[in-house]
Amino acid sequence: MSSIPASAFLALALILFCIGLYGALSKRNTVIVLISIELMLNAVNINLVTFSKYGIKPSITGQIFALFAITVAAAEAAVGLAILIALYRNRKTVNIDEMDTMKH
Amino acid sequence: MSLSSVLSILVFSPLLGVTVLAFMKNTQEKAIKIVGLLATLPALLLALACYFHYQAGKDLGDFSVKANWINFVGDKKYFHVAYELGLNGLSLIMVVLTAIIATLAAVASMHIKKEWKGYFMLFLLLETGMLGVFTSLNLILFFIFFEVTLVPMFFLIGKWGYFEKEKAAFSFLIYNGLGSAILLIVIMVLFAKTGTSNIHDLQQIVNAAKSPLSGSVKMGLLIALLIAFGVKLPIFPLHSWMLRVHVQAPPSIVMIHSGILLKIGAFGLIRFAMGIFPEQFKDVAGVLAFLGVINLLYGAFLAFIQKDFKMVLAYSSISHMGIVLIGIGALNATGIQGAIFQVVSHGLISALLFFLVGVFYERTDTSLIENLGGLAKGMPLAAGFLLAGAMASLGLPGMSGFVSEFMAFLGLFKDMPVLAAVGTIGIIMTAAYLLRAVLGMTFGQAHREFAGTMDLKGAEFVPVLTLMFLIVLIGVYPSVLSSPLKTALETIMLGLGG
Amino acid sequence: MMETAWIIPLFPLLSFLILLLFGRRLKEASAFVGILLTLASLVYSILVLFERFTAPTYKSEAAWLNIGDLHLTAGFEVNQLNALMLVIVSLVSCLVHTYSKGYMHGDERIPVFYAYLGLFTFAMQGLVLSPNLLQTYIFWELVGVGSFLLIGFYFYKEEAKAAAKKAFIMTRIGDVGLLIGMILLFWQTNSFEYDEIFKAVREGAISQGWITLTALLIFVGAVGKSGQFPLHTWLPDAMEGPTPVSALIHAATMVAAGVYLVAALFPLFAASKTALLTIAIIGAFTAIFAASIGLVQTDIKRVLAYSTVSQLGYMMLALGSAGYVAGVFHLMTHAFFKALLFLAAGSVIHAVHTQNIEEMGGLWKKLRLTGPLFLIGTLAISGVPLLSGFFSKDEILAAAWEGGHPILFLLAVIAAFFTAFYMFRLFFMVFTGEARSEMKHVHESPGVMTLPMIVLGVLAVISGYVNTPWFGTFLGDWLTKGNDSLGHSHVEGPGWIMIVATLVSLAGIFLAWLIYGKKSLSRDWLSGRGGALHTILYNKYYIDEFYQLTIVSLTKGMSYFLRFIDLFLVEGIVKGVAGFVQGLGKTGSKVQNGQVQTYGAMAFVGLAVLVVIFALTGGYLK
Amino acid sequence: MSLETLQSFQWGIMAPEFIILAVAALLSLLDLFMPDKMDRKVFGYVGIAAIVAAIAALAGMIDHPVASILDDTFRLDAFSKVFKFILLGGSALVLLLAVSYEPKEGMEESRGEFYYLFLTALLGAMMMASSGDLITLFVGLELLSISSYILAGIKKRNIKSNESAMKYVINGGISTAITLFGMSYVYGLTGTTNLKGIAGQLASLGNPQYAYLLGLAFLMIFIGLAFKLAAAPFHMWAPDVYQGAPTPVTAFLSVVSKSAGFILITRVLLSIFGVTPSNGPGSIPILLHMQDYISFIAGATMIIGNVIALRQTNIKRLFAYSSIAHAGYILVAFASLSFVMFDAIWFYLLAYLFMNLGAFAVIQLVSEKEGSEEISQFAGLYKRSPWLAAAMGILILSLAGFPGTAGFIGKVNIFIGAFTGDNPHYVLASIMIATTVVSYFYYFGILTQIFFRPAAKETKFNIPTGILIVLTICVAATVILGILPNTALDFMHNHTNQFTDFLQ
Repeated sequence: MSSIPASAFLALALILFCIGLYGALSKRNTVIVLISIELMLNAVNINLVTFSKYGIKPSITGQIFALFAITVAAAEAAVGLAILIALYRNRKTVNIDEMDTMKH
Repeated sequence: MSLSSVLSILVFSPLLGVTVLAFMKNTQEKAIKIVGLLATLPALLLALACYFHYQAGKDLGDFSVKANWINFVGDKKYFHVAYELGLNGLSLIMVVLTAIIATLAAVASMHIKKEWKGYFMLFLLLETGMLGVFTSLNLILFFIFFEVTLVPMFFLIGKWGYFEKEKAAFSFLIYNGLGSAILLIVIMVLFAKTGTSNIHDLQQIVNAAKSPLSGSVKMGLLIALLIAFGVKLPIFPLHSWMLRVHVQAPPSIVMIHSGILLKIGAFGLIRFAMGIFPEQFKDVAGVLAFLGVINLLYGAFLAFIQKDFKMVLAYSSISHMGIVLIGIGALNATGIQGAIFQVVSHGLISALLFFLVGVFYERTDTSLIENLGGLAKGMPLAAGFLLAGAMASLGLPGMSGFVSEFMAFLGLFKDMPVLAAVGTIGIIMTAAYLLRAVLGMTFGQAHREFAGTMDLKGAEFVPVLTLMFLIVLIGVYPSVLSSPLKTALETIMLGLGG
Repeated sequence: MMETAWIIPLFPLLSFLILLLFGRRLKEASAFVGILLTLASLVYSILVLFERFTAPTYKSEAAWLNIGDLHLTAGFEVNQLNALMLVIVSLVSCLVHTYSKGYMHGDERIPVFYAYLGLFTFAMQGLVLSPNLLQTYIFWELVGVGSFLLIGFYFYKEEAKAAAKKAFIMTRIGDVGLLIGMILLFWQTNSFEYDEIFKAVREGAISQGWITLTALLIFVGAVGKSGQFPLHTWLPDAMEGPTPVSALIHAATMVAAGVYLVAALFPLFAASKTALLTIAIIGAFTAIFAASIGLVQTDIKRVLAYSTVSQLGYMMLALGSAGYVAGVFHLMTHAFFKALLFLAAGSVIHAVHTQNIEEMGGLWKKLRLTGPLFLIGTLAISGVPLLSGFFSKDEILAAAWEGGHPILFLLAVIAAFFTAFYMFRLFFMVFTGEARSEMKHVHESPGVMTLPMIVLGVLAVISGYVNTPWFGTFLGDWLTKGNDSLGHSHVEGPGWIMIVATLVSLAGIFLAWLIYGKKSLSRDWLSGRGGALHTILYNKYYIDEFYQLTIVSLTKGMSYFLRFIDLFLVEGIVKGVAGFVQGLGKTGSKVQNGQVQTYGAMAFVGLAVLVVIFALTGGYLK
Repeated sequence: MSLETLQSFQWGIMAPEFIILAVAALLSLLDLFMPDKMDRKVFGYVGIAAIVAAIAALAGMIDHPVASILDDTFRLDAFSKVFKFILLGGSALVLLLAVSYEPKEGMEESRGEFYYLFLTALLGAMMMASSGDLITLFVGLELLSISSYILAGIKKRNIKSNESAMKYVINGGISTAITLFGMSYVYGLTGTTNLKGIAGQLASLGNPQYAYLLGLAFLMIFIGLAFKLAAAPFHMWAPDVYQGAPTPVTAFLSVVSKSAGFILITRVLLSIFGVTPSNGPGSIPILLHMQDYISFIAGATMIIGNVIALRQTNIKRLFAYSSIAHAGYILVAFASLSFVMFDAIWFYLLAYLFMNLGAFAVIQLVSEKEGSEEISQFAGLYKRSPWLAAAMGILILSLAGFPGTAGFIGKVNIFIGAFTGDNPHYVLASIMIATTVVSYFYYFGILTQIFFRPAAKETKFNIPTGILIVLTICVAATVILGILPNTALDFMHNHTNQFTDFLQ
């Protein structure tokens, strides 16, 4: 009964993913980079939920998968921030482009 | 001791020495040297025993041993690698040569100045590798031993060599690494396609009516083989590594290197390239002969202007390996036998010459021709042997060099007289550069500072006399080599359909 | 006897080995070892010769080297030529051994010297006995080494060193020709055996072209050994060796080996007109060419050396004009009188310690024995009637005339004139005229030296009579018996040839006497006439310089060119590859700039690229 | 899901996982309640004990028929069994290293975590090995990743450690996202996350259009997972992280985590794309079509790894690149998709486990003693401690793939795979062999330092027990696997039955 086609959701997800990717690869502030990664993961979630409703064989599994994804994402973000804090203690900066003591 | 275990003992007996040495102090110089020398003897004795066993008309098959070793795939039909050693006329000769030269090189190693323990451990490991190369009956085993020779050489050059030792060691490693890498690919393709690596089976399968390999693939593999062994031999232009090795490595190691290691290339060409791909080999034989002539002349001309006697010998090795190629390229019994003779003869001669280089270097700390000169005054015996060695090397009748050279050319003249005629220039050049170098070192006015130099002494006579004796023996009575070769040669010719 | 002729070479070989092993202890005594053993082989060979007069050719062989189904044999053969040569070699060798006892007295390397002599004698006798080309070649090389070692005996002298090297390499050039020739012949006839080869030639199994080619190649070998033009330059230099050596190797035996080879293979050569003609021309040219150089040399041994070259040319000319007997005959007589001359010269040098004839003179009274002996030799070589040289040279001239080469005949005659002239120039300058002041204490050589000279002197006189137009041609008949392919035993040339020959030589002697003996003509009468000519002759036509300029520098140039390739091309490629890999690494590690976002970007780019390829290739790479 | 069903499951087959889980949880609690001054080393030993127990449990079920519980989310088949041995063995050795790891500064108050996080990471890897469902697979992957993030940054006070952890997290996050995105499409096309279910669905997939989408999904998943293998193009994090992380962690990443990555890739790609027709039923599977992409990645990985390694002066960085290269080699085995693929991958991972861990043991020892990770620190090791030098020599020769060592047999296995089949991978094999020769340069460079160069100082080494044990095991195993490889090969052949149950 919904009038919005699945493709729209998929497109949205794709766009969201790309935005996330762009952010992750371009922002200086590490926090924002981490958030961008969250964006990418959420794009995945949108995909999963969409498929679980409008997929070729709709099933609930997709939503479960999404739940798992969210949880894991949260954990990942937490760890990421923790490490960032540790780093900030030593370096007094959150700029990702200053983390280049190791190279080549 | 049953005959089938002989080869295993023969090949691995040097490792016994390694284990003994492992528990010795590096400071006990004398003891270490003696152990190192003794450890080469069992192999020598067994090798000679095998030789006489065969000469007595018995069968070499008695020695072959086979045991299941690796099977790469679960099912028991394909992809086995058996531990199988065996001898035929050709490999028998190579084994004897190896054992002899190894022992003599061990004697020559008395000149080594430091780190005797490590030196002899590597030295013996090297010997095992070489013996294994010549006795192994399947390609993977062959390859394993082949690589085993690589590592000890790297260290022996890099640690006990002269000024540019590390550079030499690396160029040795990389060139030969590349060569063996190519070899490995060939072996693996054969193994994967046929499911076996046993040389005999391969000959059957590859040349069977419906062979698993297409003609073009065979040709490709053959060319790869030629390159792989061409590095070892070495064939121009793959030779620059061995120049460095000849100059930088300690003489005792160069005895082994130019005496045996280079010969693995020739051995491989005859045993594998010719043995497994006879049809394709016929097509490239001409090219080989041509390359041989190039090697011969190239080496000769360059040897003519070298200042360092070691360099002269290095280039002369290239030149003489050219004769091996010529013989192989002739592709008839005469040529191939000539090639094999040349392999042995050059092995002995270059061992002798490099031993003498070592002797001279030990006394005078130089091998530059113009720094020496007039040595015949101070050390007539050494000078005399040097001259004799040079004569042998330039193919003087009555010495081994002549027989091999003669046969190789005799073979080549049959089908490619023009090419052969060009090649004969090499014979003249050889005389020219060797006399230039040797007379330059020994004749002429004696240098003051070498007035009191000591002539050959004690143990130094052992290698010189042994080698000289063998050189003359082969030159006067070539049957010592040709009779064991007979069957092996017939087999090869049969494969070539000739 | 003949069945065991193979023992003959073993005597000298034995002496070689003994002296090699124990020489250091034997010291001077080693001379006796050498002399006795060579004497033994001399006796043995004389016995063999006598037996051969009656018995037929004997040959026996055994397998030496088996290659697949090829069986190369080694053995020995006693035919007329072999037997004769055997005696010549053994005799001269024995005499030289004896002579050296005196000549080398006091040299602490006597054992080495005699060892070398033994080695050479062994090789030479082996060469003579060889029944096949391969074996011939083997000993051919060995005699070369013997000569090399003896030339370089005074190894500390730069000249000796150079001469030895030169001798070895130049002869080797010839040897390679021989090698190619015999191998080609082998693949034509499938055998190295002389008999087989001759059989093939007789039955026409080989095409004419092949015969000519192989014959000429083999002749190249002869040219090298016998010092024929253009490979003659080593022979004069070889005089750096001790004089007895020059007598043995570079006059009597080894240098004659080339002639011997051609004689031994005569049926082959005879089958090709071209080959014969070439030989004749080379021979004749060499004869006159060398003789002309000999006119002006001032080193006694060099004069003799050039005369040797020229005489060898004669022999070649003889063989080339089908005068088989003449060639061999002259080979024999020459062996005797030239050996005599060298030994005499040695005795002179031994007495005055110089080789420069300008510094000699008036030795006739001092050297009571050497003088007359030298004169005998000189007369013999000049072809004065009734001495050996006269008959053999006459044979050659006759052969040349009969062979139908008037020009070559003319050359030969002129050469004869030259020979007579320079030989007597030598004689007069050394023995007549006033004695040099610094030669007060000159004395005759000891008996051990003069005895061999006397023997040779006798032979130089009488050895001609074995083959004369007047008393019969024993030698010829015997040599050619049962082998028609060797031509007639004696070429019956027109009578005037003998007259001409005689007159010419007498004229030469007379001129020499006018200039150097009676001094009625000034010394530089010749050089004054053609100064340029004189310098050219004196510098041996600048042949050496020419070779130096062309061949040697060419070789050097080639070598340096190749070294350039070695250094820059071969090494360059290697360096290039290595550099490429290194560069790859450099750029790679540049990209690794420590910026985590770059890393992510790279990953994304990688993904993008793959996806793009995927999309472009319509889904699947195939 | 009622209680009966729960009980009906044969939980026994999860015994190894349970053991690890239990011990990990136990240690974490202990760490909380134990007084700070108490040494946490004991945790390490407990952990090792747990792993040994797990191995025993696993060995007990070695011939257990294929089974799966929790609606096929967890399966125990030959594949999971043999590969779990590698994971467990590797972790055990790593823990041994960790026990004797005494950094100068950085991780005073975090010893506890240091041990039990290894266990959780291991647990994640094991779950991946035997998960039959995308969800469990994903969770396992994340459990491994997140634990390793923390481990990489465990030296809180050390800037390099922090930085490496940070880089690891960010790259890891991106890769996870990409992988998931690919997975989401797979789910979308099949409506299930169960691998077998997916395979079943896709087999009957008619519309080529979908196959196209699947291709994209394949690429995303593959690239995403390339991160774990440190394969191009997702390799660049590796050098930095390896350099910054504590040495035992580096060892863990380069061995266990990498193995997990290969397990994952094989599992997912093979079961999903191995049987899916590329277009229309009956056509050849997508995987075969994508072979060339895999080969491409493999080639790139080998070249990049070996070539850049030439320029390294920091030993850990060098080994990072070398491990990239080795990932490339193993990818060759995967790319050739031959009938010996599993054998080749398994054996190579096994060999790599020993030779690499052994090498890291030496590295840890030397770099700690000298307080520097420069290669030049190895100069004269031969003089200072001959046995240590000899051991390192053997291990490095094995890494370089010389005969007589495990590395060679591993390579041979890979070559057999590459050359059998209808389209032999000549090019790929040639690249592999050529880059191997390139690798001689840096491997023998180390040997040059050890054996040829004079030592800066003559002080001898006192080797801690942990490291000694690791070294002995590794060297022994390397040599034995090199000379008698059938000790391992037969074990696999006898208990895996050619991995026929992989898809059942």
